[in-house]
Amino acid sequence: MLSFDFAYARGSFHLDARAELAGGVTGICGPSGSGKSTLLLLIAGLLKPQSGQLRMDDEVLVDRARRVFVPAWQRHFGLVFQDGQLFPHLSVRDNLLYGHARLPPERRLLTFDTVLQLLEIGHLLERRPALLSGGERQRVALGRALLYSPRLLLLDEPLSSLDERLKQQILPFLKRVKDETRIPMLYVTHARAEVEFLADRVLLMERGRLGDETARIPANA
Amino acid sequence: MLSFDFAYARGSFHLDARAELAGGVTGICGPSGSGKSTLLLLIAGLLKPQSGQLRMDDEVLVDRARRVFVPAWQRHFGLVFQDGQLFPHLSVRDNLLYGHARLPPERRLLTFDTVLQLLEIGHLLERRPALLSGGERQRVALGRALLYSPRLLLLDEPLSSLDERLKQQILPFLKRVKDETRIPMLYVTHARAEVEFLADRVLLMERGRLGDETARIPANA
Amino acid sequence: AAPATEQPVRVFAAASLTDALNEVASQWKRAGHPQPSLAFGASSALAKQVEAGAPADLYASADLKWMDYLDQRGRIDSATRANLLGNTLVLIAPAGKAFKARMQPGFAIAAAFKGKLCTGEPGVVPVGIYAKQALEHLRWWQPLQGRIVGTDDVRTALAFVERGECGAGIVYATDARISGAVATVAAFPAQTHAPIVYPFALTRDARPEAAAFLRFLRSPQAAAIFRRHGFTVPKD
Amino acid sequence: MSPEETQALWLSAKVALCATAVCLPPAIALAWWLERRRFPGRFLIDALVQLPMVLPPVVPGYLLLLLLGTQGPLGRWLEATFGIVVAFTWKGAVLASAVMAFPLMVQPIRLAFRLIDARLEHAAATLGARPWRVFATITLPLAMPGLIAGCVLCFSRSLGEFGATMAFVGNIPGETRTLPLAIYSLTHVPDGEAGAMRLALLSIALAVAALLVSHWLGARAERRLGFSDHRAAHAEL
Amino acid sequence: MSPEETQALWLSAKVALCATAVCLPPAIALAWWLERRRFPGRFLIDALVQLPMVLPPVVPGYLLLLLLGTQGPLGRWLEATFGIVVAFTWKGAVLASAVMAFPLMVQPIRLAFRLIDARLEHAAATLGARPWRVFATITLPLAMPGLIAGCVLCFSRSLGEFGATMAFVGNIPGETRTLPLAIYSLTHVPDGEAGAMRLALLSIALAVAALLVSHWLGARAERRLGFSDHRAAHAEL
Ligand SMILES: Nc1ncnc2c1ncn2[C@@H]1O[C@H](COP(=O)(O)OP(=O)(O)OP(=O)(O)O)[C@@H](O)[C@H]1O
Ligand SMILES: Nc1ncnc2c1ncn2[C@@H]1O[C@H](COP(=O)(O)OP(=O)(O)OP(=O)(O)O)[C@@H](O)[C@H]1O
Ligand code: MOO
Ligand SMILES: [Mg+2]
Ligand SMILES: [Mg+2]
Repeated sequence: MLSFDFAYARGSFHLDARAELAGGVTGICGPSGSGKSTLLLLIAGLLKPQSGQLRMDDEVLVDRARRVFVPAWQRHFGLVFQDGQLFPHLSVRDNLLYGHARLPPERRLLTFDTVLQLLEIGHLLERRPALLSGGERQRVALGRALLYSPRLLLLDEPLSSLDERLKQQILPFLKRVKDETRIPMLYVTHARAEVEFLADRVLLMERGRLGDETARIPANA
Repeated sequence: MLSFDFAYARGSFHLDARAELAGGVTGICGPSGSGKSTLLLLIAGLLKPQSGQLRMDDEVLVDRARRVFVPAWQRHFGLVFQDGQLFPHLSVRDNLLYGHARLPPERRLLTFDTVLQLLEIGHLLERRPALLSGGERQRVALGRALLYSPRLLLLDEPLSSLDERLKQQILPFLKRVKDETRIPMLYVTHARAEVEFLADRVLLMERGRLGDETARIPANA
Repeated sequence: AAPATEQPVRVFAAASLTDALNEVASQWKRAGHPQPSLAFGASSALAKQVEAGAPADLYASADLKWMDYLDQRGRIDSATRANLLGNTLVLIAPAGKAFKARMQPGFAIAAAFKGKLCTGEPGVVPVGIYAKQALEHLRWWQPLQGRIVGTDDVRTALAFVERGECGAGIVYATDARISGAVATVAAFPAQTHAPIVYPFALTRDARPEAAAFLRFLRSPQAAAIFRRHGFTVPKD
Repeated sequence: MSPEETQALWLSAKVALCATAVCLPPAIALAWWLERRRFPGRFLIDALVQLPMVLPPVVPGYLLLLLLGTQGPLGRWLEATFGIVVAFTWKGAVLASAVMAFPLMVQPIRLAFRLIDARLEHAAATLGARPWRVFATITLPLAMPGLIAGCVLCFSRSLGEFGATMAFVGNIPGETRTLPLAIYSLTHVPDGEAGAMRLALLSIALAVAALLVSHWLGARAERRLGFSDHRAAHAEL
Repeated sequence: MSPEETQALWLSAKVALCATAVCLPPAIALAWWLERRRFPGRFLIDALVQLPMVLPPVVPGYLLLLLLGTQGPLGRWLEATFGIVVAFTWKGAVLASAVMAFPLMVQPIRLAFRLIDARLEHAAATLGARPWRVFATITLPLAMPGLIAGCVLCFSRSLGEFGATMAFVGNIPGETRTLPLAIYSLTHVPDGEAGAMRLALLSIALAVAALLVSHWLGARAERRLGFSDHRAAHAEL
């Protein structure tokens, strides 16, 4: 599935990560500032590693030695940013549909209504992002990435601002997404419980280094 | 201490809150979109209630009937925004010192070094906010408000993006702040554990209404 | 108090006098006087500035109207007013594209050249006023309707002809002489338009030095310079 | 209003509007290029754009004449290839205005591009939007206030443009005599002041109308962009 | 370079610099006022600011002459009260340039103020910063790219200003004959083209120098404001 081995430096921060991931959900944990978000940006194609490669299945997405760099918009990976990054000039509806609307119908893995319902954002559709609460914003960002039906979903602390009830509702939904659509996910979180519920394995990030798999969790934990 | 009874409406959302709070830490919990952040903004003076009053000790800060509205900068309340709101053009150091530097020394309840050390942000001082990780940003925002030594501290999910280790370090620090400086706090969070550790009481916010106190937790829980 | 050293004379003069007055001024300087300060512009703008109290000792207009304007408002010393110079109106063409023209009514001017005819805005800018009078007098105005391009001063008209943008132009003889890129087709006979005169006068607040300079402008030495630049110098 | 005045009014409106329309696409392209791409010679292009502003308007006007007059190389080519004659026509007046006003349009658009949070563009890329779609759906709408400010400056400058127009296309009633040229003519006549004043008032009325439109567009854009939301979401203080 | 050319060059530099300096404080104040306050008559003020642009430059020039000439009401008052004479002095040239360039400075500053996230200003207020401190430490620094763009436009426009200067203070050597006026004078002498070209090149050199300074300031501001950080923090793509 996804495999990478690359290095990236920014100022005094050095990231050096290598992994080969099978499908399913890979949890990524690690202290604040260890490089988790940076790793997701590198995979998404928003940062360019200084050296190394990135491959998805048989497709080479990055190979600095051979000057290959597939840009973000061609990778068809979905990314849920830590801080949402909703488009301020578009309504919640248009934010949600931004990636979805352009997909050929047969590539859409989720319907608009399912996502609305499970994330409880149906009443916000005509609203602008500036008028949303923190948790609402986070749900819209998650919905936007899900509706894009990506072939890999990168999630950066997607539930951090949500209350328990919503978490308990969205986590099973993500699990369903994982089981039904088989979209592989990289899931960054600080919450042990989320990882334990959702992830097939957990990688530990520490000072820019991705540790070996620390735990293999049975799929139905 | 702090008492308020006011109403505020924005679009279809109506907030109607009444409470009299003693000192110490008051936890505020409630579902996403229930109005917790809005309540903090109203208390901070960044939103104007449509009617009602707000009082701190004997000082009337808002009384719409008598056209009293003390602006935010005169209230000396500290606010940690849900999304940080660090000043992008100032270094971390200047962000931290923004409120602190202007205080007469005798009103400073915490030293710069203490805060740096406990939030583990000493190595970031010369950095710009754009180059910080999510958790680093959150810690700087918290430090900035703490260093302002406010007479009331309003915290909007201040630890949501932090890993367990940091949480376990910062929570006791906040408790020390509470015990030593006696700064009263309003603490919005989704994490039961945080509330249980820190708060003297918990208020429940639901659909814009602040419930009665739901629990009185012994100070040393 | 005794007058200090001689002050430079301040002259506000029509732009078409630029070259000639510059030369007269250097002569004046060579005669041991301070270099006069020469400010050039459109006669209209200068008149309004003098009216508004501009630091000018001497005003030289390209037409009578604006001198009258100041005279009526008491801004000039009427006693010193004199039409020092005259000019001739000429028909020009781009160099190498000169055509023949008989300067009399009945000549088929419309067929004589191709393209537009440029001059100062007819009836408004001084040169355009004279041009319109002349064209009407020669009954060329009607046949040229729609082909006349007005400009805000003679120089723009000249530039249009120089560049070959206009097949013909009407400017002053002095302007035609400045440019190597135009050919003079013919001069308009004097009776086809009002006399082209340049009135000079001291302003009401003129410094004493200015009178001497004005006298110098009327000297044979200055007259020679003016003539060399194509002006006519009428005998008083 | 006399027929000449009406004529000058409509001509001015047409010329200023066309100049704004002509400037907008290249201004957007250039602003984007200067702002988002680092390339050698960037500074030179930047300086070149600014050029018509720093010279007295007759100079660019004269250069246009050399280049685009019926005898100019570009002018001949235009006429031979497309049958378009700009010399001494209102199209030339549009061109003169456009050249003079172009730098005024580029600057605010650049500024807006600079102030947009690039991360939003990146977010769009992660949703499969190719560069041109990112530009059309994210960058351009977010830069709308800059576009409007640029258009306002460009339109106003075009309305007032005098020197370059005069030098390039002259003062031909009904063809190139815009309000400024008509006003200038009147300053040459001793009692022209009243007429000049009337024309100046017409210019002002035209500008005010344009400003009203821009305000309306601006308010719409603000609403669409949620600037007002931000303000609303935090305090009237 | 002839002494006259040097004189015109320095005069132009002085006038454009002073005009920019004179415009900056009121432009900032007005931009803030128009952008951040809703008051009746706001639209009127907005239109008034735009006014000098939409008229041919002679008109504002003449109005200045009427108002500030030695005989004008304001001119007399200025002279009586402060002993300042602007009519037919370089100070008047500064004024003429400032009036013409003022709208160009206001627009980009307004734009920058509009695009600033108001929540940052509110965050500063919750840290005890009173309004003027918020303005000085948050609003103004964040608006720096707008200030720079405004100054560039203002300086360039002042360098090229011809019509209003000519009408207000005339073409007096050494006092008000800036580069554009000197160029005008040269168009009236035989073989003046070469000289005009030299002066035009001097104008351009001056503008390029100003642009270099603005680029340097802009780069500094970008670094300080962390725009480049944003770009760096997400991808060179
Ligand atoms: N220009 C720079 N110089 C030095 N360090 C930098 C620079 N830019 C970013 N960093 C550092 O890179 C590290 C990785 O940041 P990243 O956002 O990937 O962390 P993270 O693991 O997502 O943390 P969090 O859990 O707090 O979101 C941080 O420590 C950050 O301070
Ligand atoms: N203009 C508006 N019209 C209608 N509702 C609005 C408007 N602006 C904000 N709201 C709503 O106000 C509610 C309160 O928002 P607030 O940010 O206070 O919630 P919160 O309790 O902090 O939620 P979270 O835990 O998700 O941060 C939200 O439901 C939001 O959608
Ligand atoms: O006033 Mo003039 O002499 O036509 O330029
Ligand atoms: Mg992160
Ligand atoms: Mg909230």
